[in-house]
Amino acid sequence: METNWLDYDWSVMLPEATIAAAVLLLLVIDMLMKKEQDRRFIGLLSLFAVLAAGVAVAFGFGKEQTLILDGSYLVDDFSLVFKLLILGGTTLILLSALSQEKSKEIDYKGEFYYLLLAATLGGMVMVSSADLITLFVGLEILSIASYILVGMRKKRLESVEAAWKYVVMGSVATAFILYGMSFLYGLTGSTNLDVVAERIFEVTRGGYDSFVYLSLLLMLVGFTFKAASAPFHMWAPDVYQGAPTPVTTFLAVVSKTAAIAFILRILRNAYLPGLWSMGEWQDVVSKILIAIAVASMIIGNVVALRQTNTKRLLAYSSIAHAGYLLVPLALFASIPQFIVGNDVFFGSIVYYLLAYMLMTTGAFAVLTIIERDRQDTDIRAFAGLYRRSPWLAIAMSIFLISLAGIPITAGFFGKFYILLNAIIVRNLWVAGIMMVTTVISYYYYFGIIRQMFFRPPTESKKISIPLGLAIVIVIGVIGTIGLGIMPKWVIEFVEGLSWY
Amino acid sequence: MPSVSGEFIAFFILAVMAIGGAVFMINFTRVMHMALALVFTFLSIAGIFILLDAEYLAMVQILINVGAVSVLMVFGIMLTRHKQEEKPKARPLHTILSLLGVAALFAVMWRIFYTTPFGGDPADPATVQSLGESIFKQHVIPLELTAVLLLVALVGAIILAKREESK
Amino acid sequence: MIKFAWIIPLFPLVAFLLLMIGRRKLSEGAAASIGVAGVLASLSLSVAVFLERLQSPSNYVATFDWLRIDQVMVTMGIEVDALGTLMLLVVSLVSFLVFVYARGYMRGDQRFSTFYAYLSLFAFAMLSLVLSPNLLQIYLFWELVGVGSFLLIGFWTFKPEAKAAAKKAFVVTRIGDVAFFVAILLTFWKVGSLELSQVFAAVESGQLAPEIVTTIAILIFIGAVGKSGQFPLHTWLPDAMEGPTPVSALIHAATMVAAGVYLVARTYPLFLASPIAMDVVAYVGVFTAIFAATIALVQNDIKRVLAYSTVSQLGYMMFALGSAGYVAGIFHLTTHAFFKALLFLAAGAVIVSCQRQQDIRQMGGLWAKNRTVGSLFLIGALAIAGVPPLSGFFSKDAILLAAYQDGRYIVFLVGVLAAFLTAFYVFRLFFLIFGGSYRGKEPVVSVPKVMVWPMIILAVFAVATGFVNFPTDAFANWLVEGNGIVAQTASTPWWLPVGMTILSIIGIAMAWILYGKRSVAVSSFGEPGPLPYRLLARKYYVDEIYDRVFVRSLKGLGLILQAFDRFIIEGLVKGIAGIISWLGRIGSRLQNGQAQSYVLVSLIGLILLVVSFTAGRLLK
Amino acid sequence: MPVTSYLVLAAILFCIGLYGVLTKRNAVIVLLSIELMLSAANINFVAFSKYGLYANVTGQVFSLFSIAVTAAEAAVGLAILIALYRRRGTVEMDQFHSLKG
Repeated sequence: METNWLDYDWSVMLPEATIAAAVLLLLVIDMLMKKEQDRRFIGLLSLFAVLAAGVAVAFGFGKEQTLILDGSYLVDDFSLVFKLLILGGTTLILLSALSQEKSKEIDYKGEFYYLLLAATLGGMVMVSSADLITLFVGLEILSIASYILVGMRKKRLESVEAAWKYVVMGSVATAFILYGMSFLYGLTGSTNLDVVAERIFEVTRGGYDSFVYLSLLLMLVGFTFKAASAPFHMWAPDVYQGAPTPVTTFLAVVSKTAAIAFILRILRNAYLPGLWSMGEWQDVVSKILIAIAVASMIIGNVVALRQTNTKRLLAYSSIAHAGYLLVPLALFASIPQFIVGNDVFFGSIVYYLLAYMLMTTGAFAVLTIIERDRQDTDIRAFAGLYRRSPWLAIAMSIFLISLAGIPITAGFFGKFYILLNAIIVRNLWVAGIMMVTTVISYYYYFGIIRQMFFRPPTESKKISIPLGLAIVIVIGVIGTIGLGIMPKWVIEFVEGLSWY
Repeated sequence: MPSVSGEFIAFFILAVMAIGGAVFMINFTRVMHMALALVFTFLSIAGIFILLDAEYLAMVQILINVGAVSVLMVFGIMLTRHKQEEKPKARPLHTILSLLGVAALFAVMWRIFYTTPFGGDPADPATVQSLGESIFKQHVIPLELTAVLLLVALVGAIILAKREESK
Repeated sequence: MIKFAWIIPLFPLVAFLLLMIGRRKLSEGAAASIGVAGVLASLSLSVAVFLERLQSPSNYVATFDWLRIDQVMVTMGIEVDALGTLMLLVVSLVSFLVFVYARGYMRGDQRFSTFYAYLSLFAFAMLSLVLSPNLLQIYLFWELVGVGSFLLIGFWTFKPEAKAAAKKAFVVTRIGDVAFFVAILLTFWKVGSLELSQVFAAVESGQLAPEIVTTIAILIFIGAVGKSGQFPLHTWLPDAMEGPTPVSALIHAATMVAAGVYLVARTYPLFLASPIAMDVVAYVGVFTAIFAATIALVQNDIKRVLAYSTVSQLGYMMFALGSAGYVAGIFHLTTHAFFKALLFLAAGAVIVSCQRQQDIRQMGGLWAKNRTVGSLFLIGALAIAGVPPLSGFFSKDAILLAAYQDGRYIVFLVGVLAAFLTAFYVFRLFFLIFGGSYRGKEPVVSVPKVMVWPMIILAVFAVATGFVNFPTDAFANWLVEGNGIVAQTASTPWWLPVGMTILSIIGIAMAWILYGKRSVAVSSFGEPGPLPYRLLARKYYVDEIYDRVFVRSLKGLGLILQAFDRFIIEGLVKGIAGIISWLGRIGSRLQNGQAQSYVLVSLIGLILLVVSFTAGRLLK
Repeated sequence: MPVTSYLVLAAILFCIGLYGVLTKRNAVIVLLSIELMLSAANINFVAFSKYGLYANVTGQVFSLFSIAVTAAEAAVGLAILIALYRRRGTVEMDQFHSLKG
């Protein structure tokens, strides 16, 4: 007999409920407040909500997998880990945004916070669902909130233009995803990923494999948009440059994390079981993903060489990182006993995402300080930073070195770990391309380092570092170095989780 | 199979209307005409829904896509410079590549549809009741989330579109 | 004491941190004291470890588990073996002396404390490198050493050449580093471990196919080529001379550049197992030795002469290793560290006394003005020229002997020729600086005392270290004991040392005739101007023959090789960089700001994916 | 009446919508073209919910959600366009290119 929906264990939704309640509460508070009142506490409240949700998520580890309403909501270790990543990234972004109250970076303070929380909620829903409808709605909450966030600084043309490009291309991507999902539904008659997986196996045998691939490819176009990887990567530089810096950080870190989780969830839960046993996965899907990953690495790193704007440069860098992240995803099913090897591959994805989050938020936090100081995001704004604020310059160097993948940093180890994955499955040429593009990337990261250390400063005024940004930078530095020296803690934790 | 049945005739007429609206949208030069042509297409799609035993959806389609979205877009056109005409295109390469790309995509899909046709009997028509049960029981979480989403979109649209007062 | 070897690198690390924190507040004296104290502590402990290792010839290994990757445990820790102990001693000793010397050399520099901080960082990385027990750890510190080198080459940020040189050093050595990294990955793949001991065991048991061993060995060697400035990745090393002279002495002569040689020696069982790899090492090494020695003939910058000399001497060490001369290579590494550091420090003293002038055409006659520096330079020059009984004589002999005994006669002959050239160019340098009369414009100033006595100590070592392996083979036996590498202890044929000595003396004599006596061209090199054929031309007819037939042709060769170096090798690098940047330009052009173009690119991408990967399935 | 006909209709509409997105210069029409693409997906859902391999009501549910969600998306898109129009004074797609490179 059907379970009554009240019988489910709704308590596992506490993190999402917290965030959703915070969104509504802050929205109401913001509307009731007078225009000139200080809205700083809204930021603090949202920070508090995110931290509370994080605690709630952390308590979820080690429990049984919980499924509500046929997978429209699913709590397993996978979702918990990704939720932690999303909430962690949001925390860092809120911290950096909080100390910007006085600057003109964000014109609409109250809205910024609850929209950010709403986007976070969307991301959390995305990672915690095994149903296409819920996935789609989560994706759209994230997307729509992001569109608005990008355009919030509407007095500036580039912000609005970025929002426009983002909304147009994002909607096209949504259309592709939805169209792909419609075929998936048509083949399987269900939106539940487990059912889909079962039936994909049957219909692939039944001769409908071309439809399976069609649905996959259409969705992949959309996925690559969300993760900012080739071929749908071109929005990223424009949007990253135009958006307010905290929002750019959000897109680069949280949005990408959610997108990777989304891709992982759909590919692994829906397609992999059906296609793997027939060898189709290795023959086709794996190769497509590798092509996407390789194209992203090459495009991101090569075009970044030409950039003079730091935000654009970091955008291309994030395209390249999306490529690196797709490598384990593409390879994880290529070994015969893939279920055994899985935890290694997931470990490397999660580790890399964590490292990426720390170094990217750190780098953007430094960029925010520079932007406040110089009203400029060109890399020239970094000139002589070492003379003006040596610690800031050193912190930025650590982030850049980590982004470039040079030891002893989290970024190096993340790449090393992914390379080992490629080697375990004997895919040497992917490893080769990864190495070559990494070497190319040294050049542009060092362009910024050169500015900081080798160029004379254009002014000698001291740079003030607000508390929130300082905290973010310190967390970033400690995390980047600490994870580089002791990757063991994270990796053993991640590999100890149950991935099925 | 393709004996001429009532359903086929209805489908044929609606399909021609839908495609015709879309093609006119591409070919018209005045912006307002394009929008109206697309309204025609949306209406035909509602007709297709009825043909597929989805009367409730047809109503939603008319209410939202025709009634709300299209009207919104018409407002959008009025608020901006609506008298504009499409100028002759100055980007031949872009247009040709677009045409080729879209044609290739369509060719692939066409080919797939006709090489592996779907079999199976039509399902029983879904009643509004079964629709409601599915939404409010099985998909109650996305439903609630959609509420949040609409709220976010509402607030966001207000924030973005409201005129900032001059200082 | 050996148990505490892991503390050795930590002293400079602590010094580094203290110096970084107190960078602004510390006086020059305090900063120098902190830096010197750090390496002095390392030196004392290194000596203690060395003495203990002398008595108990067993390796000490201490590791802890760092990470498990797919059932493989990666550890971190230290391993103290004979080679490591020796390196510890050499690195900490030279570091200590250079640290003291820098107190005088860097006096008055705005970023004095930062300089010491970077030096300490480098010392930390280098000392950690020689203690590493596995490939990954070696790689980590290998990179950190490179970072230290980068920071120090570009230390004088106001000099555009220094900035360019730092960048170049970073990029060029990176090519080698990547190869090394690939070697590590390949090893991990094939052996399933990164521990050196397990890798060697796998090689020994034949678990690795010969071609794999060869590939890994050659990749490791490419890493060493980058770090040790071997052909064709040597181009960064002469440019690196833009850094302060103490840096050149410590990093680009004595320690870091020797890390490549150290790496080959550390992974020697891999090379021994692959004759092809040995050939590659030997030929690349000997080619570099002669190639760089020829270019050194035509340089006019005092430090660039020494830089090419370093490249050449490192080539010696490499071809020694490639000729199964494990001991000879390490021996030369040790002696070279001392005499080349001495030469650089003396060159630094010359530069200081000539008021930062580095062009040897603007020097001359300094012997009379500063006899101490002159005699110290002379000791270094004699040592590198291979005059007995200085250290260079013994180690160079050992190398040539190794090549001879290994049956590599061509390598041997080229090595002999390079030895002759070495004597020639180094004494050319000596006579141009110290002989004749002063040609500079600025008055000569005195050199601070604090710079002199580190040189004296180095001079003692440059003279004496040769005797550790003579008359007995004590050094050789100690070095190879227990590590399975056979030391060649066969007796030296009498003609080799005698012949080499005579050859060195001829080289010195020729340099004296041409540059000391000032009988031929005083005009500079590279500008073949009309020679002053005066009456003397007839008188010194012999000299003219020498000059025309021998020296000119060599000089011509040197110039050709220099051009080759500058245009072909660097041109290749520039060409690749050009292609990449051209690709970047195209990518950047595509990013034209039009949202519709972006969507079109994605659509084309989708179509391409369909066509290339699923065409067979979608369109059957 | 096979499902293929519906699929082809949807594919045609999807492609026309895509072509509109790629080539139309007026930004409002671009938004409308996107709506057309999304409607094509909805036709698929509804067609599959009647004629699919495992036909059931879920397809209609999905398309209900998608209509609601995409309407919200269109509203936000238009709001952004209005804001952009205020800054830029035009709604021609090829005029929005201050960010590039």
